[in-house]
Amino acid sequence: MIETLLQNLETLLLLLFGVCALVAAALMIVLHQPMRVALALISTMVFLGGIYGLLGVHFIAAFQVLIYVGAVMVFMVYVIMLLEVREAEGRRYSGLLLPGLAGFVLLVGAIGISIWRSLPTQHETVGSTGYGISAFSISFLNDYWLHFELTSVLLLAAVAAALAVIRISRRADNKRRHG
Amino acid sequence: MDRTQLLLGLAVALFSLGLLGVIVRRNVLVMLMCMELMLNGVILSLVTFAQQTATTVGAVLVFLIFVVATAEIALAIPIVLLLVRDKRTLDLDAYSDLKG
Amino acid sequence: MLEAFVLNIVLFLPLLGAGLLLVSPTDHHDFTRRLTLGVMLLQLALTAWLYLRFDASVAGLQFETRLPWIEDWGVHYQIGLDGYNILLVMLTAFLGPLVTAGAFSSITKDVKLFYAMVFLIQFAMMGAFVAQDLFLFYVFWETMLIPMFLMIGIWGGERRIYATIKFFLYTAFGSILMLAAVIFLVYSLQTSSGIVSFAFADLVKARLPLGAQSWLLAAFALSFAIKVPMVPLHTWLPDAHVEAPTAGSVILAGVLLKMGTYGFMKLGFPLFPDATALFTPWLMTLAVLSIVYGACLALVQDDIKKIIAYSSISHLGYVMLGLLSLELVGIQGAVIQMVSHGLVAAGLFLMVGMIYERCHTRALSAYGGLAKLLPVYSVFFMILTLASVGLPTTSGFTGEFLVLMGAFKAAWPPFVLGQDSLPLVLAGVAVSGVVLGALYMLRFALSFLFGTTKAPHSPLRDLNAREKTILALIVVAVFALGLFPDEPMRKTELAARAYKQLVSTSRLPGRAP
Amino acid sequence: MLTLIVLLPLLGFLLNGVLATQLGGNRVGKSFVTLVGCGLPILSFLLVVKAFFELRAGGYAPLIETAYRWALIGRSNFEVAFYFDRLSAVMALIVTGVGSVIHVYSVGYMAHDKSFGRFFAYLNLFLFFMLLLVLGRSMLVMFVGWEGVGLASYLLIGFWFEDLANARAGKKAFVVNRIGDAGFLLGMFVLYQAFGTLNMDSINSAFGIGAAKVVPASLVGMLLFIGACGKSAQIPLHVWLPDAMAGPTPVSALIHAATMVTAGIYLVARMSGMYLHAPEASAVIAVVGVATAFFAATIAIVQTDIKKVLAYSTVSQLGLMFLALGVGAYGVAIFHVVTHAFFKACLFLGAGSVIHALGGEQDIRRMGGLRKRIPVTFWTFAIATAAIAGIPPLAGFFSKDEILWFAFASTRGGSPWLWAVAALTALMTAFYMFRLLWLTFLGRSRMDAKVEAHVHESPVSMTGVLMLLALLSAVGGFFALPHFLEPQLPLPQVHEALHHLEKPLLVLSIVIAFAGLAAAAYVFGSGTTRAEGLQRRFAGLHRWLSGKYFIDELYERCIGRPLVWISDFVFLRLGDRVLLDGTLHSLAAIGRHGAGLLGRLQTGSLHLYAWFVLAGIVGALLWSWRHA
Repeated sequence: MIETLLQNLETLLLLLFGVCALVAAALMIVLHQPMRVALALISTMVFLGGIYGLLGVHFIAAFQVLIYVGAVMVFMVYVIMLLEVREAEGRRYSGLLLPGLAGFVLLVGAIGISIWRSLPTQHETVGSTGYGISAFSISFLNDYWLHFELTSVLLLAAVAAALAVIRISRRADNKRRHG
Repeated sequence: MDRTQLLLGLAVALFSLGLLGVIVRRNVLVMLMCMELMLNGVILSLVTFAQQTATTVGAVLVFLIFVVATAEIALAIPIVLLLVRDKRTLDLDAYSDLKG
Repeated sequence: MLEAFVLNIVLFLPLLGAGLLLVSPTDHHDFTRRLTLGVMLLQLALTAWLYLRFDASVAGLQFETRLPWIEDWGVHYQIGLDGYNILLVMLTAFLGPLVTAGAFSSITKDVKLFYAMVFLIQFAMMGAFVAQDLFLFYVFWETMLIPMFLMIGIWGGERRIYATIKFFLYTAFGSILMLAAVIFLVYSLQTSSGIVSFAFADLVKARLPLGAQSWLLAAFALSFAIKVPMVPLHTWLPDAHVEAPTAGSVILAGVLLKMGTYGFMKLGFPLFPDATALFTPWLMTLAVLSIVYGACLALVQDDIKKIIAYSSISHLGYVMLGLLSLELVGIQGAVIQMVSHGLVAAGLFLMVGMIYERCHTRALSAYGGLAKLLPVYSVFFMILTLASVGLPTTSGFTGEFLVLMGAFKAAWPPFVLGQDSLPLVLAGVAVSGVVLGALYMLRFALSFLFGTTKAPHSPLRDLNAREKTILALIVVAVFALGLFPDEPMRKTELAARAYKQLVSTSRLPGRAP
Repeated sequence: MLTLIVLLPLLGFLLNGVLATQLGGNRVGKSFVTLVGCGLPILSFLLVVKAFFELRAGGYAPLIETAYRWALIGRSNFEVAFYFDRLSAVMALIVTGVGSVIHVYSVGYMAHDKSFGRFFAYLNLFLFFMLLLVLGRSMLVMFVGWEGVGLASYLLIGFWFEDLANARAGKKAFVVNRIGDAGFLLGMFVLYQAFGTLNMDSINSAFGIGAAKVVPASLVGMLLFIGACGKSAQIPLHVWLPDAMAGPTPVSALIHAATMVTAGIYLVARMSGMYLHAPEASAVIAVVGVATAFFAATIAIVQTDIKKVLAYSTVSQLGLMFLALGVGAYGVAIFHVVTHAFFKACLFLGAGSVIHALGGEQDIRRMGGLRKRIPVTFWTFAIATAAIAGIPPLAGFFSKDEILWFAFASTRGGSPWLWAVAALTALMTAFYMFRLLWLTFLGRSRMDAKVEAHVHESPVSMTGVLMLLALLSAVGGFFALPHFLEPQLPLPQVHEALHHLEKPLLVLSIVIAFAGLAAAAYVFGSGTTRAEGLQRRFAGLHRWLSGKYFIDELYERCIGRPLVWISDFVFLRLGDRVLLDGTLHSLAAIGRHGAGLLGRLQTGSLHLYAWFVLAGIVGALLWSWRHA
């Protein structure tokens, strides 16, 4: 009894988190202020983290919260504050609002139907066969070590590029100041 | 409607909303955030598939996406800063002369 | 064994030369020129030695080297000499030093780069001739394009960009179709016989169905016909010639155009004999059209380079006619005509270059009475003109005469039997090219050499020793081929027979061997 | 030895061509040029004489000498071989004999020309090729000579190339000859594919044993005759010969009267074994020959240039020779070739002497009264004129009479109307030749005073040659050449019924010759007033004749201009520029414009790009549904 209740509770929570994430995402489209948009995004991410937790992949949930919310979004919020953009100047939407919406509907429809048609009606329960971080780590470092190394190269490149951008901006500043 | 389909539907919705945001919003920072939203949709779908097939490859990909997202933001933000300094606005339309 | 080694050296010597230029000092132009000439002369000497060692009584490859290159695909580095290529290899080696020496005074910009390009072209041309593996051949075939493209593009005349792009697009278009055909051909050889090989000798054995042959031949023929060039795929040639520097024109007319006819002879027709039988009427019509069309156009040009360019189209039409006649006489004539055109057109372009260096114009109407101003130049010019006209005792006559004879011999029996009169009509029209040839070349000589003296720059200085030597060598070769063609034809006879055998074993009705 | 005969003039060409021109820096003087240029042809002549005696000693069995193998292809062996029989002996004697004396004459004639060495080099080159033509055993060797003499002719016509008209005349000669050569080639190809050889003796004997069924002899005959037409200036390819008079006069005598232009006759006679089996071709030859003879004679009547008169006279005489060939009298044609070589060479050299004396004047309306001033020239010229006019017993009489007789009575296509036209031609020949003699040498002088003061007799090297040739013109007819050649070139049968007419016709032809003389004496004997009167009365006819029937203009309109038009307009502008390059450029333009259109999509708006991404995803999904 309790098991079924728990099962149902889990599903219920999943639904709840999903709906919340969706609403927060929709809010991102309509809110004026970038800061509010950022907050909406953060909530979406947190809700998604919840979903991951429910699905049993806790380490990804942890990553989600740590890296995304903790690092990326903080950076973003910091920039928003730095630029002091309270009021988005002028209009909120671009000229492509209607084509965009139409495309959106089409896209959702198309992918939805694709999913509907392609999924076999198997009733395996998601999350029943979860795996832990150890399995993940072992596979990562055994089978995917090359990818791992490549990510480090990518990060290195990103750092170098960011440095270059900063140098360009500094040079531009100097020029503006002297010229 | 089982959970897999539910989660995939959510992933699609997030991805599509993110793309919609990139298309319709004018503010560069908001667009960047919408791109993050798209990535989140993709991550969700990957996690779902990984769970369904009980393999680790999905998780590995998710991890890679995190890294890419971080790198992307680390580069995008300075660029936006540069642009704002040059154009004095966050409105994307002002940057259209970047096409060369 | 030694000979095979020497052949490899002959092939790679230009590459070595280019390497030497790479490390040699940039500003010592004279050193660069002499180095290039030296390497070219060495190549010529080695080739001549090979030519003498070549055994005319052996059918098939001689001095062969065969090393695995890409083993999974059955690609080999396979080179060798046979009756098909021996004369053309000799021609290439012969023209190398002449081109080099001819450019001594005309090229003053980026001398080192220029000679590096000459080396590269020489390497690629030599390679395309000696290659006995389709993959290797294709690699060389494509390699040729790049230095030529650069040569026209860097050292060319005013409209060089237009000309070079036109040249490149035309040839690259043909090449890509050929590549597709090559892949398909090897693939179908694999499926039919299980052999994975690009070697000519293996590919010849694959007998494809007629439909496939037709498509493949069409692809090959397009590529080769552009190179030849046959009407109506010729319009790149006059532009390329006009804009190219002298050395470029000489290489283009002397050797590069023969790639097309050589390709037809070595690959196109023997690989697809049934389709060849099917296409022969069309190709023959185009060949004769080229003869007449080129001659007519040469008749109304004012640019002296264009006259020679269009005459090339006409002359190479004879080669095609001879190859298609499938008569031993015609095939031998076609080979001789290839070499002859290589010599004569090269000589004429060199002479145009010499006068252009002195007067800086190519307009025919700007000249007149040069025979009085430049007597020695005029003598050489007249000889080459007459060779181009095909006057007996010159090489042009040997080629044209044998080709027409072969075409006629092939065309007569079907006409008498009432089967087909088209070949006879075509042969008849081709004979009219003899008259047209005289008409345009003498018109050229008339307003160039004779009449009241007129030149954009006077006084003009006559040929110097270097120029005289170059031209004298060509003239000697022209007469040697006209008076004593037997010796070279001995070397090609077995190949001509083999070609005839391969192509005429068609299963189509009406062309029984 | 035969090889040596051929090679000696070539040696002369090489020596003089290299050493005595600017090619080798003018290393040698005139005496060397003279020695080499005249000595080698004379040596060659002596060798021919020696060869002739050898031939006779061998009972006239042909001498064959193979020089080397030109090419061996399959089973066909192309050899450079020489063949010396009665026919080629006669021709070789004429070529080297007349050639040598004309060389000697040229020494005086060209003495003041700055290109003395070049001239002799060309003359020797001509002899070399002409000997190849005459002595070649294979048609291939003959063709080499055939084209080669064309080349020498081209070079010599345009010898004074500073004047564009001369060079243009050379080009015209070469191109017209080439048209004939194309016919020669075709005929040669047909023979080759039938017999697998080009040796003329083999071909003739093959026809002799009934090969006529294998190959249509008349077709080959026609094709070869096209070649002969080109070389021997027969209608319709006669237009080049009058223009060829632009060359130095010894050239006109040697090439365009005595030797080269008779190559066509030699060809037909040489291939007589085949022509015997080609009655249709023979008929065509006869008709073309007689028509050429007649029309050329009419033109010659009104020409005013001394060399042009002789040129048309040559064309006319060549026509008569073809008439003889056409009716099967090959030996007679060769006989006329020989006598014609003597008197026409004499006439041309005499004309050269006149021109030399007058300092370049060639218009007979500005001559007259030269008889006393240059007597040797006059007398030799008069003898040759009488010879060509057919006054007995000079050379021309015999050969011309035989032609007329066979044209009348031969069983191989002789007919009275052929005779009638030929006789009319003979009448006109006598008339215009005596007109020439009268206007040039007799009557009052019409020269400018300055020219008149300059008149002088030519040096002995020239007059000696004139006298020698005049002598030959006088007695040449007594060599019974047709009978000498008969074993090789049998004379045709004569209609028995007509045999009794031979004597009356002989008398008639003598009458004709004197009638021509009388008419000329009547018209021109007393000044030019009567001639002018005639010219006024027949003004239209005169315009046609002096315009040479406007054949040149016709060719220019019907062939020359259309060819250039087609080349320029249809092929170059329409074909190359519009169709081919146009297609190419429009393809390129499509590419460029397409790129421009696509380029407009790059607006710089990221929103639009993102929308494209969206559309792309939707499109890809829809596409995947179809191909699932």
